[in-house]
Amino acid sequence: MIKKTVANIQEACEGVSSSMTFMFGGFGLSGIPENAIGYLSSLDISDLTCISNNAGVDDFGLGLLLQRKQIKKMISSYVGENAEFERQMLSGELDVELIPQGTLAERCRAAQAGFPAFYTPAGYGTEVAIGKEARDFDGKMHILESAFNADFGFIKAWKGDEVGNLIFKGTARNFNPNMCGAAKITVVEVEELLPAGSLDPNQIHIPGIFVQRIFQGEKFEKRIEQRTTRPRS
Amino acid sequence: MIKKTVANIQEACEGVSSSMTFMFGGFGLSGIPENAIGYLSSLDISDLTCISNNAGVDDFGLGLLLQRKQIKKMISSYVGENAEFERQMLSGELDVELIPQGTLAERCRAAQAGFPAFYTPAGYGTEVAIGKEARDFDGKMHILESAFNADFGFIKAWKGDEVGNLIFKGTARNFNPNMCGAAKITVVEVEELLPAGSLDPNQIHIPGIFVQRIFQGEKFEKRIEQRTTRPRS
Amino acid sequence: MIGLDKNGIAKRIAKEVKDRYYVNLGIGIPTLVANYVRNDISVEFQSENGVLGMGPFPFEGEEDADIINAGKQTITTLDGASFFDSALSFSMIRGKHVDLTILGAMEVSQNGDIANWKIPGKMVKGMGGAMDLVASAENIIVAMMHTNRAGESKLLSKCSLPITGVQCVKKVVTNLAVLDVTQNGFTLVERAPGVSVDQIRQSTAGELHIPAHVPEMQLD
Amino acid sequence: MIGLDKNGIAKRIAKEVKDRYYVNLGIGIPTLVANYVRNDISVEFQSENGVLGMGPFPFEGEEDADIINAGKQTITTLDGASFFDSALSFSMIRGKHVDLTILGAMEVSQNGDIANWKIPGKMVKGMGGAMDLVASAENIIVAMMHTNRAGESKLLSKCSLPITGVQCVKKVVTNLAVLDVTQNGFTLVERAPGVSVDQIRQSTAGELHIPAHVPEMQLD
Repeated sequence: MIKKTVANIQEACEGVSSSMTFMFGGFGLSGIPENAIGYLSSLDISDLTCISNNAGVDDFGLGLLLQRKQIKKMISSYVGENAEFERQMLSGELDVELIPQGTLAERCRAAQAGFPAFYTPAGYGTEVAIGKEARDFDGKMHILESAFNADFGFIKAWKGDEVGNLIFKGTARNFNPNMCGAAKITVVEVEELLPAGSLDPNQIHIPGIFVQRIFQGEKFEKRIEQRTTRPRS
Repeated sequence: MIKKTVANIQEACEGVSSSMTFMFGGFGLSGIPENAIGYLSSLDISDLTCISNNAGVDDFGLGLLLQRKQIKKMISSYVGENAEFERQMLSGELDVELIPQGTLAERCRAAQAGFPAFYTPAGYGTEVAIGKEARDFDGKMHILESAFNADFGFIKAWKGDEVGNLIFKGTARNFNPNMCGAAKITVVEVEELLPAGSLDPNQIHIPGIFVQRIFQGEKFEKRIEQRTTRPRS
Repeated sequence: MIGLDKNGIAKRIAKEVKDRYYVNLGIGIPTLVANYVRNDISVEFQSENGVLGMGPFPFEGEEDADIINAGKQTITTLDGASFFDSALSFSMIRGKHVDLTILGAMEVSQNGDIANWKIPGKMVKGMGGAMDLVASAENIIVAMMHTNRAGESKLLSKCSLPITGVQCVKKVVTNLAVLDVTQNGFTLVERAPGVSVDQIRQSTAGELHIPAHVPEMQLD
Repeated sequence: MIGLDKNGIAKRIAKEVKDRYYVNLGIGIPTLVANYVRNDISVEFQSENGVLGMGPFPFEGEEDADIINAGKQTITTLDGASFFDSALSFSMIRGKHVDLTILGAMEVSQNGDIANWKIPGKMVKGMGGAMDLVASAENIIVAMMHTNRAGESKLLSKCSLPITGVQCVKKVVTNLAVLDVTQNGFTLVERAPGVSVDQIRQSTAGELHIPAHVPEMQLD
C-alpha cells in the first residue's frame, strides 16, 4: 500500500508559493478545508488564483485570504455574503471570473479525468460565452469549456485512511471529490484518519490514487452560514 | 418519495421492441443484468443494437441473444470468449463496432450527464478515429466522441431501495452506474430490494433520479468466467 | 403592493408541481414553494449542492453544518434521500433528470430570456447553478414580483441586464399574474385575485397577448 | 526458444516497478509481473474494470463472482483497496494518475506505435482498455516475445497490423532483450542471459541502435 499521510499542516502544504493556482473544496462554508485555509493565511504568499465555488465570509473561509489581500484572482460561481470581497472586486483590486456552477464542477472533473475540454449548454448566449467556441449539437447550442490547471487542491473529507481513500459527509461532499486529482498536488484534511483496511472498499468516495497528502485536521469549527430551524410542535 | 418498484420482469421491460438500442451493464459476466437478458431472449424481438463492454459467452449473458440472432449490432470494447459471436461477425451477420473501454464508459456518462460530445486522446491515429474530428489540445491530439443514445438501459445492482437508490458490489459495479440515466428508460434488477430509508444516504452509488424501474431479480447465477485460485499453504 | 405576497406566489406555483416530479427550487420565493405542494402527491426536491430528498428545516439544536441546501440553510432529509458530489448533481440537471426548475429573476423577456445574476457595477453575486439550470431544464417557471422597487416592469421586450440564459423560460408567476411565454410574447393566463387585466397590462413592458377571458387564479 | 520464458520476461519487467507506483497490468505476461515485484517497496495494482489494491488469487472456495480483474479472473483485495465504476477507473488512466502500464503486443514499431487488438479477417477480440491506456500513460512497457510463431520479428520499422496507439511505447522487454524506443528507433539496452547481440539484431526488423557495450540482464 502507498501511504499518503503527512505529519502536519506544514508538511501538507510544502511547496506552496506566491502566484500559484489553488483549488478549494466546499459549498458556502460547508466542507471547506479550514485547516489549510487558516495555515495559508498565515504564510507570506500572495498573488494567488483561487478556484472555489464561493469566497467564504468576511472572517471565515477564503475571506481570511481576502482580508490579507493574498488573492489576485477568484474563479467562482457565487460570491455573495462577503463585503470585503465586493469591495476589492468593485475597486478592481481583485480579478473575478464568474462561471456556472455545473461548469465549475465539470472543469474540475475534466482535470481529474484527463479531458482537455468539453461542450456544455450552460452559459450559451451570455457573457460567459464571450470568446469561447460555440457549437450546435442536435439543434442545441453549446460552448467549449476547458479543464482547470491548478498547482494545489485543498480538500476536506470526513473520514480518510492512510492510503488516501476518502469518505465525505452529507452536502459537505460537494466539489471536494471532483477536485481530488485535479491539481498537481491534492492535499486532504480529514476529521478522522484511519489505518488502511478500516474503510469498506465498496464505500469509498474517492480512491487514494487521487490524493498526494492526507492529515488529520487539528480543529474543525464547521461554522453554519444560515442557521434555519423549525419549531418543535 | 417517488417509487420506482415494478412487480416483475414483464413490467420492468414493458415497451421494448425490435430495432431498439439497449445498454447492458457488466464486465465479462460480472454484474450483468441476468434476469433482463434471460427475459429479453424469450421475447420475439430482434434487430437490436446492444451497447455492452463484452458480449457474454456462448450460453450465458448476451450470448443468449446472439444465439437467437436477436442482435443486429454490438458496440463493445472486447468480444473475445464467444465463438458464436466470432462466427456471426466474420460471416457479416453481425455488425460490430469496437471502441476503447474508457470511451465506452464516458459515452455512457456523457448521455447520463447531458454532454453531447467530448474529446479524448484514446484511439487517435487508429482505425477508431476514422471519420471523427481530431483536435490538438496543448500539443496532444484528441478525437471527438459523442454521447450514446439508447432506448433502454439494463442494470444490475446489489442493493436497491424502492425509490431507485442503488449500491453495487465489488467489481460488479463497472459500467452499471455510468449507464444509469443514460438511456430513455433505466431498468434495474437488484439482489436485495429494500424500503426507502434502509440505505445510508451518504453511501448511495446512484441516486434514484437516474432510475425508472427497479425490481428484485428472481435468480442470480453469477457465473464465474475464469475461476483462479491459489493453494492454501 | 397589489396582488399576491411572496407566499401567495409560491402557493400558486405549487399547483404546477405534479406527481412524481423531481424539482429544483432556487433561493427566495421558490424555496417557499415546498411549503404548499399538495401532500397527496409524490415529489422530491433536489438541491444542486448535492442532496436529493430534502425535508424541512431541522428542529432547533439538531442543525448539522454538513447538511445544507443551496441557500446555505440547514436542512433535513427524508427517507430515500441521497447525497452526491457537484458533478453528479449537475449531471441530474444537465441530463434533464430534474423535471421542474423554479427560480427567481430580475428580468424576463418576451422571448423567454432571463436575467438574474448581475447588475453591472452594482451587484455581482454570480450565477451559481442558475446558468446550468436554465440552459438544460425543459420546464422552467420564474417566480418574481411583476415590477421592481422603482415600479418598473420586470417583463420586458428585451432584457436590459446581462442574461442568464436564452429562450428558456416557459412560465412566469408574479404577484399580479400567471403568464406563459409563447411565440406571441407573454400570454396572460391568470390574474391574481383582485387584479385587473388593465393593471397587468400597465405593469408589463414586453409584448402581452391577452385572451378574451382571463380567469382569476385559484389558490386553494 | 532462446532467451527468457514468460516468467523471465515478467521478472525483468518487475525491476522497472518503483516504490510508490500505481501499476496497471495487461492480460498475459504482464499479469505475471505482480509475482516478482520486490516486497520491500510499496506498489498498488489497478485493474480497469474497477479495483485498486488487488491482491493474489483467492483460496479455493473463496472465489467471489463480484470480485474479478480485467482478465475476468477471480481475485482478492488488500487493505486499503477500493472499488469504483468504469468512468472513474478511466479517469485514473486518462488523468495520468497511474504511473506505469505494462501490456502485451503483437507488434511494436521503431517510433513507438503499438498493435495489439486486431488481425484483420482473422482475430478481432477488441482493444478493451488498451487504447485508453496507451493514449494516456506516460510510462508504457511492452512485454512480448521478440518474434511471432512464424519466427518473424515483432519489432518493426512500421506496424503491419491496425495500431492501438501512436508513438507511445517507451520500453520493450522481450525474451531476447530490453530495448528503449528513442529517436534512433530501438536502442538495445540489455541482452537476455546467453543471447548475443547478433541474435537480437537478426530478430529485429526495425531500426536498431546498438551501443558499444550491451550488458546482460540482471534478473535477481
